[in-house]
Amino acid sequence: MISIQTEDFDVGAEYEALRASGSGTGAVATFSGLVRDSGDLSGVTGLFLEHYPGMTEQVLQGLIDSASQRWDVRKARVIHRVGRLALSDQIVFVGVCSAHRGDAFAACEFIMDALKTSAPFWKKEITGDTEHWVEQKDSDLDRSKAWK
Amino acid sequence: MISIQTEDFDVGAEYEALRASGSGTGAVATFSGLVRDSGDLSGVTGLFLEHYPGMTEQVLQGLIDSASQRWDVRKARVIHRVGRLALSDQIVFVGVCSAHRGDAFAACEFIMDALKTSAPFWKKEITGDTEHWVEQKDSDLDRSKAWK
Amino acid sequence: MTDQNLTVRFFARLREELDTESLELPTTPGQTVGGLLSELAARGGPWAQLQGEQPVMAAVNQAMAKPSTPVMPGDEVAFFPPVTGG
Amino acid sequence: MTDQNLTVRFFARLREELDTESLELPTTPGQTVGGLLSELAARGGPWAQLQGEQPVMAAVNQAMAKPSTPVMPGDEVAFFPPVTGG
Repeated sequence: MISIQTEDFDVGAEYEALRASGSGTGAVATFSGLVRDSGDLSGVTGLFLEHYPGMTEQVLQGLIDSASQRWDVRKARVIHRVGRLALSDQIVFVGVCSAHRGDAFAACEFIMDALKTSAPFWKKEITGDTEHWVEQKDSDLDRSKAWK
Repeated sequence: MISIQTEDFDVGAEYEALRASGSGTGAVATFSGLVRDSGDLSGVTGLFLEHYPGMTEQVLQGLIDSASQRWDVRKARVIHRVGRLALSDQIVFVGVCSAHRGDAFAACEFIMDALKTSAPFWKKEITGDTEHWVEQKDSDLDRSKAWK
Repeated sequence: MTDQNLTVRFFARLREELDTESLELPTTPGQTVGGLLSELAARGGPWAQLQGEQPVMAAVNQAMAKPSTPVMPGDEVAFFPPVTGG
Repeated sequence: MTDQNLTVRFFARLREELDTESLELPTTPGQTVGGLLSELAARGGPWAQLQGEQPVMAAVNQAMAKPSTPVMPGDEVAFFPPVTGG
């Protein structure tokens, strides 16, 4: 399931929902991304996140489908926030449950890495009264390519 | 921080505690292991977990220390339950927060993989009135060696 | 928008620097994403950056596209900087 | 336990099959983990499995040990099957 939303989310509740995916589930891996004080700039006080409505959901569903073809995925959940976020706010959540831990870790990390380079979100860093559109990192492209 | 306990744990609360590790934290990766209906045997109805008190805590602290030397680890948490567990119960939790997602994923997965082959826990599968000590898996040894 | 036109959308830094969220353009036979990009870049000023040093990504009907991807009447084409979510 | 003895502990399947949680044994000079294992295996019956086909892991003073690890008076030695937690 995929949600693009301005509201915050509750990782505990998301985890409990993933966990309740049947008695064959042995592993739940989750990732949460938070607004950090240093990105392209230091002294970041907030972010603004823009996305391409419609396309974003399709891309994310495609990533879950790809992960489900490569690994045992019992349930997968992606939440991404958009709009204005403050320091330490939650930005993104990816949770995967599987029979086995290797599959849960791999699918969760794959979805996060692929999201970074293929889902149409754009981040603007805010530092006091300056704004700066974040540049895509070569390291993110490398991580994403490593899954091919 | 490490806990070996018979009581259940609350992943949501553990996540919130990890997340509150400062404004440099950009990534939280968690893993939870659950009692699954098929392990060495099928139709598993529960587990019994034994450990070596004292040694377990030392080994787990050593794994957190190793992870902290290899990756940016802001905070790490390991919880492992012992005693009698039922189907779908939570067995283990590993959570790591870091500045970067690659470090959070790697440290979390490393700790779980190394725990599987070096922390003195033993699992007995219960299926109705039969009991069976679980055998160590070659695949677990392989995963653990891959981090060397 | 009529069926003979196509919609072009811009996001993030491009949207801001072009001061344009979307355009409706007539289609020309044999048009491609790359051709459309050249046509828009030829407007000059901030539009020139569509063929400048900074990479521009494209989508047609909300799926990632290449310069050679054909563009048909009724399509939704989008141009945007490399994505930076997560 | 006196300082001249060592404590040997057993866990999991070994604990059950040997029907023994712990032993106190006198130490012999130059004793190693491997030597101790041979000595115990020589008791025969279920003890023979300590040198059987199934691998046995060892710890000395709660740290993983090898057959060559020396065993001193006062040490806590443990034998157990390969671990299966997580």
